[in-house]
Amino acid sequence: MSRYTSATPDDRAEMLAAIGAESTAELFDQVPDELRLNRPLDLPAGMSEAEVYERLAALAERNADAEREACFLGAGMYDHYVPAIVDAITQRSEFLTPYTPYQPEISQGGLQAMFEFQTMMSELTALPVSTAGLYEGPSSVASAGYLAIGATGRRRFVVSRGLHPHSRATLATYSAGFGAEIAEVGLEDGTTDAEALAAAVDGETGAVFLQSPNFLGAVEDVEALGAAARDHGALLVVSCDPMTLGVLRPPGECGADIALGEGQPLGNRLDFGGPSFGFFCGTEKLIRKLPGRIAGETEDVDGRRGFVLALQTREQHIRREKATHNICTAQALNALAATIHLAWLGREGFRELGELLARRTAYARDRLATVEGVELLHEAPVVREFALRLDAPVDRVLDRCAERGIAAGYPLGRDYPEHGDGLLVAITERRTPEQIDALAEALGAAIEAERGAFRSDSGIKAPEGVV
Amino acid sequence: MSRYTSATPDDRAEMLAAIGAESTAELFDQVPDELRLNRPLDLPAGMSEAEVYERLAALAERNADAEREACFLGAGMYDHYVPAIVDAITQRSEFLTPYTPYQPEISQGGLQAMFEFQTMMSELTALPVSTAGLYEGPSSVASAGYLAIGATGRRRFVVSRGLHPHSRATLATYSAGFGAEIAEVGLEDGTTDAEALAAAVDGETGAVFLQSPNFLGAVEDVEALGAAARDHGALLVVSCDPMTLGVLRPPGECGADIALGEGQPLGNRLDFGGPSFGFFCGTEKLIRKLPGRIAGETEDVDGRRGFVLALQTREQHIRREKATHNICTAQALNALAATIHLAWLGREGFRELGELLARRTAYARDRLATVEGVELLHEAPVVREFALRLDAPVDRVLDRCAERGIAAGYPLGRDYPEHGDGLLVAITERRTPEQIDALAEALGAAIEAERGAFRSDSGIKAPEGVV
Amino acid sequence: MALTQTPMQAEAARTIFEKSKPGRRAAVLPDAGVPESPLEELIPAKLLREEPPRLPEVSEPEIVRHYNRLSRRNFDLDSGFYPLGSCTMKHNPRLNERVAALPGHARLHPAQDPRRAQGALELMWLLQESLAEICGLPHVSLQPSAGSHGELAGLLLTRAFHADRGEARTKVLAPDTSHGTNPASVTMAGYESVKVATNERGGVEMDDLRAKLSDEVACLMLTNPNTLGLFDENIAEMAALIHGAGGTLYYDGANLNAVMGQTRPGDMGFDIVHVNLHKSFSQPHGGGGPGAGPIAVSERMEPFLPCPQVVRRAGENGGGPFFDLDADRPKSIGRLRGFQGNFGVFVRSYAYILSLGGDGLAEASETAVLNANYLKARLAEDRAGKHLPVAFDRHCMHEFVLSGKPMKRELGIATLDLAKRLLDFGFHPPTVYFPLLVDEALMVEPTETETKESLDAFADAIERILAEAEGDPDLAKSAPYTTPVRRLDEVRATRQPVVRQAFA
Amino acid sequence: MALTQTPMQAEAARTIFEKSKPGRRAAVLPDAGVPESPLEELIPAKLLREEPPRLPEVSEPEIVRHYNRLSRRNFDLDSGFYPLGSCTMKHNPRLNERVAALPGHARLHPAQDPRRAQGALELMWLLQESLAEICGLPHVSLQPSAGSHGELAGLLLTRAFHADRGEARTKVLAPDTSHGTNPASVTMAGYESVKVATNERGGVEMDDLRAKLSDEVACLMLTNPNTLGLFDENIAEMAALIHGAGGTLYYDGANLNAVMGQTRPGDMGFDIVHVNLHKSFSQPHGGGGPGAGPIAVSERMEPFLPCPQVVRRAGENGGGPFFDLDADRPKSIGRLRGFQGNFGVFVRSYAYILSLGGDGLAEASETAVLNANYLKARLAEDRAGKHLPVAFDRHCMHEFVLSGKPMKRELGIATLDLAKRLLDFGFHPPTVYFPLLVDEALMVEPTETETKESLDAFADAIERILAEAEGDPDLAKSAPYTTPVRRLDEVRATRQPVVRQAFA
Ligand SMILES: Cc1ncc(COP(=O)(O)O)c(C=O)c1O
Ligand SMILES: Cc1ncc(COP(=O)(O)O)c(C=O)c1O
Repeated sequence: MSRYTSATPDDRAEMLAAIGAESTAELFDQVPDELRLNRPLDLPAGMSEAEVYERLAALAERNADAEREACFLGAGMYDHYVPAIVDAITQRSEFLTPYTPYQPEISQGGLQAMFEFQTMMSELTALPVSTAGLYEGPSSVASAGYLAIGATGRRRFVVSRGLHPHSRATLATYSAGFGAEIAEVGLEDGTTDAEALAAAVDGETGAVFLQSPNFLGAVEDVEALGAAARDHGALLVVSCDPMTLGVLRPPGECGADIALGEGQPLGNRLDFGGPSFGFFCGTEKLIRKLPGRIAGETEDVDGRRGFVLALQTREQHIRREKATHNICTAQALNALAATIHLAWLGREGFRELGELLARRTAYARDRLATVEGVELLHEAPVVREFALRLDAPVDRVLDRCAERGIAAGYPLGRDYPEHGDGLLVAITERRTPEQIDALAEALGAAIEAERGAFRSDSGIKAPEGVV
Repeated sequence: MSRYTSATPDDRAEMLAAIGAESTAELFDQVPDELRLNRPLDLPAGMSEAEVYERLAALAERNADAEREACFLGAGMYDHYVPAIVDAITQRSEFLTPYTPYQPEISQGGLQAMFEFQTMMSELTALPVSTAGLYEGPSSVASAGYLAIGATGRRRFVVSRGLHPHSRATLATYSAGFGAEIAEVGLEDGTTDAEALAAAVDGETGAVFLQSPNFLGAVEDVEALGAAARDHGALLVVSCDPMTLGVLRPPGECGADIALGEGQPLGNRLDFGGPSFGFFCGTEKLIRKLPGRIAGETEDVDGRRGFVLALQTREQHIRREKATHNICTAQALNALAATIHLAWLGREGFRELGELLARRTAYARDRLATVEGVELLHEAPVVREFALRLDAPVDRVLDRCAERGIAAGYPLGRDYPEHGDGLLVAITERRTPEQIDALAEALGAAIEAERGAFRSDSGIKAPEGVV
Repeated sequence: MALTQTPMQAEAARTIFEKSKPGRRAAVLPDAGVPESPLEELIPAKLLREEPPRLPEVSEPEIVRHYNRLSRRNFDLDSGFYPLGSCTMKHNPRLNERVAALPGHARLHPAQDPRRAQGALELMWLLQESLAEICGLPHVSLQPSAGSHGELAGLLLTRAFHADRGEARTKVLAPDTSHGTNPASVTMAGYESVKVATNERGGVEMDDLRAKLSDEVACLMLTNPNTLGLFDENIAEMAALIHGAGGTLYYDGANLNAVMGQTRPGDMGFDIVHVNLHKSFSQPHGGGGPGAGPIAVSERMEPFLPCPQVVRRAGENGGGPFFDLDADRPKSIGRLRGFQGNFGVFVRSYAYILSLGGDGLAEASETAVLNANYLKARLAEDRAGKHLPVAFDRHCMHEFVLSGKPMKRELGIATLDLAKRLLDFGFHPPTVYFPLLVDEALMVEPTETETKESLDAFADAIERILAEAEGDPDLAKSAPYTTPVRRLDEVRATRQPVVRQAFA
Repeated sequence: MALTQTPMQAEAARTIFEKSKPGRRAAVLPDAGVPESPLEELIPAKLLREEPPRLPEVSEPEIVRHYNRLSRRNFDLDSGFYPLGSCTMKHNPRLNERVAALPGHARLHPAQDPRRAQGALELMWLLQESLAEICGLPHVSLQPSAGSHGELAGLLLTRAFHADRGEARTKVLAPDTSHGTNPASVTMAGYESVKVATNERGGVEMDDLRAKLSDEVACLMLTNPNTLGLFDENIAEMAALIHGAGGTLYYDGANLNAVMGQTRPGDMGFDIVHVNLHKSFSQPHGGGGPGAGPIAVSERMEPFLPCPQVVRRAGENGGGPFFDLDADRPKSIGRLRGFQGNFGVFVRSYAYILSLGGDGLAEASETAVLNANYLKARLAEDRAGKHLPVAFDRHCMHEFVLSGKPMKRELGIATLDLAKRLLDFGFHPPTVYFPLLVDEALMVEPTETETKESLDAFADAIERILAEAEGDPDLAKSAPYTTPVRRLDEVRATRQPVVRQAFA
């Protein structure tokens, strides 16, 4: 008997008798012989629970996680503190183990939580309608592209280079499928080049994609940039970091038709990138075009308030090839985590946290800019992440910082060849002023050491992008 | 507003108005002025959740726990694997947060779990009645002393030196209160000196205390030793390691009147010594003299099966000074953990685990006995723990092993001056043959190094007990 | 005292917003520890928010109670039998939750340098290898976030594959029994969806397939066993046909739980498979996710796999192997999402694979098939056999489909009524009204982790409901009675959608 | 359809043994990896067990379902208001569970060398220091496992203290309002228990106290506020009296939640205090434990504290301090239990103290007193005020006691009936029939973590129940109706005890 099953030999015999089969093998007769595997799978033998634990713990041990390093990595996912009640509640089997709430009478817990989630995201973004969530950030951006085609009939997107590189890449991947062309608009001193954007948008443009704060951490003037979209009847799609929406003007107040983004900062752990969730909010006009589940309020036959999956006529299980999206299993539990986290932060706490981040970020930016060999990559306003230029090879500086137990940031050269010397530094409430000071010291020491190494071996050419 | 409270300034005003008080200070008027603290407590200011987490994690970091070391420490608490379902279930608020089940109609979950626990412990010990559990092992031994006085009217205990030193010490502490005298019987080649025991028990003896396996790991012949108690009308109290009862003859079959012990090995983590639980089982005759809670089956007014706290007339809240014991809050959640662990092991798994321990223990004992400078402290049968003699200072050997990430065992000299060279080595299913081999190697190397150090510095006298 | 409503029904639903009171809070935040300069000095005022979002103001104890009580308004797999067809509601081991929560996994930043994330990358690589072996296909991408994402990935791979050959095909075939995500993904990938008919044995109607094949067809999407729970014996021939026509063969892996270690999609001739880790590989469903939908592909599809790909490189200087993220894949379709996929799900599913091992997986499928056939046999007895015949009467694989048509005609209760009445008996109903092909369909998937006793209890409940209905069909038609709310007005929720809290 | 029973009532209780089936199992164990010699070769046959204990044979999914469903048959603090007097059912922060579960705490062996357990010992030392400050007494032992264990410890200390002076005293005084553990501990410690009367203000009757004092009296045990929730203003005088008579003054700290940061037992003159960490310091009650009952003592009691004691020693060579276990305490009463105490509880309570800080603790007590007085005021209104008068009418501290005597006389329902009817309203009833002094007592302790709304809802429910009872007292007398089982036959459970499963 394998773990987790319970059919004893007696059970099997009784069950086969009831079926009228000699053996379970007979049940597989429908599989043609030549297709049968007829050998054991080439996988290790099953292990006891303790052994599996040890094996996985040994793998985990080989990762430098944020419990061990002071983590200044960001780039869309952030090492925020997830309050203990989030785990306690999301690990309750009643939330952890059910399927999508197809039977609303016995799924009110999940459905009401979705409704609360939608309200919170709608409040954060200042847009009237929120879905119950999509997979994650970048694919939500791509989903907005699909929506824009359906809503406008146009197959051309204008995209800021400040949009997360993963979002741009995912939009491109999807566009190859549903058929759309993408024009990219560059950045000027950290923010989207407004003139170039205005020039790029035309009557064929279905959507304009912005991100604020953008990938370099700069807060964009979404309202001003969005004018081009409005003028040409294109949708304005704004990707945002939900954790900044306690202090930044929300997309809905800046003319966005769609606000979306990566939900991880809200109550979800890093998990090497997932699972998290994508949030997706829109205007009233778009309500029947939105992707994914939406919970709605209604009444039961006795007049009791209740919640159901609303507007299912948009969805694949009803509309099949005419659905607004193909999504089925989404990220309900992750959205629940966000809901609990936001309730825990509350109206005041959420704003305070945003302010805390903005202030520590300002401190860190100032502090790091004083380090010899470090300068700001741009001067645009920032609230939780900012970009530097290092006067030494970034990867080697990162290695040296790692030796001190600091993940100093994200090397911009991975995605922006023009910023091979760029380092993106993210701040959360877990990054204390002391850690920021330690980072400053580590960066300074690393740069100095690298310059020394460079000078002492003049045969090596400075890597590209480093002067 | 402090964390976890919710009275807003408005709430406070409304509440004070309803009370008819000007301020909360007024409510404290009943406390005479000269007794008021009138200054803040001299404690650090409150911290955010993330800060508390970091602070506690930093403390935890400074402990060498069994996640980091191969832990051969035992002496009553063992590094068994606690299956994940134990945590998942015991952390459900429905089990975690209620009080003792005084209102049975809304406490059926906890009460039925107690009933199941009692059945399991009764099965393990082969005694017909089990309580719902006491604090932990040694104080349960002391409680048996209290019971014996009540049951026999005699105030003299005969105690094997194989009984856990903490149990002997606790029994002595309690005896100073309720008034009893203790005679200790020594060990011979690892087990209780049968003749000396027979000689020590007399018509004034209220109880004879044995432990099997005893503190040196040796399995006692409880039945044979118990004859002296039977002959003189004393209660036979047997402390045992529940994890061995899948293979060892249970106390109830050996004539024990009471079987008790430390419950930690069943489903409870090490926790630096607690919380765990003490189990306490007895004969039918003793049912109205037992200490602590006992759940019993009954029916409700509609004839439905249900469970209640039974035999409450033994307890302090009913009988006050005449109660069989003073215990109130016990260790219900820890007993639940044991119940789940035992259900998970099941009839077959529990025996298999006992056999696994016995076999690995035999392997380890043989393996370590081959190490130069190591010999067996006794040759008596063992099933999960055994005692060695080291030909080098034990503490220094332990330090050297710790440097290799091995907690090699328990230095017997802490409690047995006659075994200053003794080392007690415990085995669990987490201690793999590879770890045992590594221990052998580490011990060998450490002893050799210590002998070298000793030889090279002949000014230092060999510590007592080391040749 | 006669009760008119259960205690839960007596408790009206109140949202967390309705429990909010100004000035309450749960979170206490750390001091910034840096100068408290006014925000306007840091960020231009026009970029700042004026009014904070109206998040609830509640204390921590209230939050815990609120969601705790809400949770009890859910039915869940850990409380009862959940034979939801096509969803593989198997046991969710808590071990998996434990290992996923280890800080080395849970707090690992996705942008960590691969050299400092070797454990995570090795785990992903091991999972890829395991899935490749189970699927019988050599290459795996873990990136897709769920089954439908995997479908989209597979169709984009197909497009890239054909484009690479200079072909532009426009149609994708799928049986009329296919899951809704299949045609939805087809449209999303820019193809036209074409239905293929089902034959009298529940398999693909081969003549119809042949008729619809052409050089416009990019792909044939199947699941085998199909959504009727039946294995299509003609699979080898179908593979030959679609390959002959230049198309790819896609395997919707939602039903993989029937065949692990028994037969492999790759051996059947499939080019692309998606695997729902949240079905066969025990990731909890979370009330609608998260999941993950890795794809396994044949050699010819490999160049097009998404970026980045987890690869194992030979170690330097004779050291151990090095695990890396490979983004240098010129023919790749590119990214499907951010970072590396739902890693937390990978940890759980890999723990599951390690726990069961190869034999355990094979036995899981075998037992899933045994359980399904047993329950089918039990439901062929007595009233169920009469009113709820199985749609295609032969041995099933891991699930089977009944038709409620006779029941509706004979007893006057629809499949929906039966489903709702089952709620009062403490069961989650089967999937209803899918597949579309079967009138009044009930799709039952017990999974291997259920006991014979729970299958028997379910069959008994169906029998009792049908017996009840013979006497009084209204009992089912007005069910459920005991659930926190009773039948809900779903039409209104779509016609006049209220999708968020209104504030005064 | 009219319901006659709730869904939970319809589900008959079945034990895990009744779900057992031969051959089922959950655990898979590792291979021994060593020679599989027969057990008889390792251990003499006469020492071996013949038949394994009849543990249940069940699969893991069944275990999870069983205990999950069982759990729903419990009412808990995270689901509703729990004003159980004397029990301090305050919020149990999940942060505390998180930090207690860190492997550095949870997997630390208690016999680990102190040099390799510095974090744990420092934590214990810090907790000792914190409790000392809160209690106003300089020395703390964390060893006792709960309140009653602390009482026993305190009495044994008292005995050792007197023995050290060559005295042998025989009596311990405690008010008639004292908790049952007090006299039970007195007997267990070998003393005779003597009751002291209560005066008309709810405090100790000073004349009676004076009359009972003598050189035979070892100790006076009090709690202040006492179990009526009232602060005894004569405490300083009582302290002088008992000290004058050569006795010790013991503080039952179960009610410490009223006074943290407001007034301190040490400053009142107490020699020994036990602290219930599972009350004031937020350790969850676990359905009856675990808890911990550290004691704080005055200078003169210090030599007698249990062994070992956690101490801070100056560091060697100018290093940081070293934390150690000190067992070299010649006058110590010795051990009260194994190892160092309920460390896991210490972690939780220390986390709680860190979270609140000094001010937070003071505010917690202040709010606890505010909440209690508010609820008392609400219950002085309308019908409750008439039928359920407060036993002693003055400001209370963190709890208060009502008398159901008029209710019983006027409405014909007893306190027990009211309590049972409250269950139908979703509340845990107050403590009933304690303290014994008050006829038909109801002891109400709301704690500081409750909202005004929940206090109001509770008061409203009492009002409704009393109104109901005016019309139909049988409604309360036959309550509850909606609980998983209804009133249970407790007499039978004592007369014919069935305390374990019977096997066929
Ligand atoms: C047959 C089938 N295909 C595809 C899917 C879609 O999978 P997912 O929900 O993971 O997107 C499902 C899920 O219900 C399914 O049952
Ligand atoms: C006043 C009082 N004293 C003592 C105790 C005993 O405490 P414990 O249950 O921790 O042993 C209690 C607990 O209910 C109590 O309320």
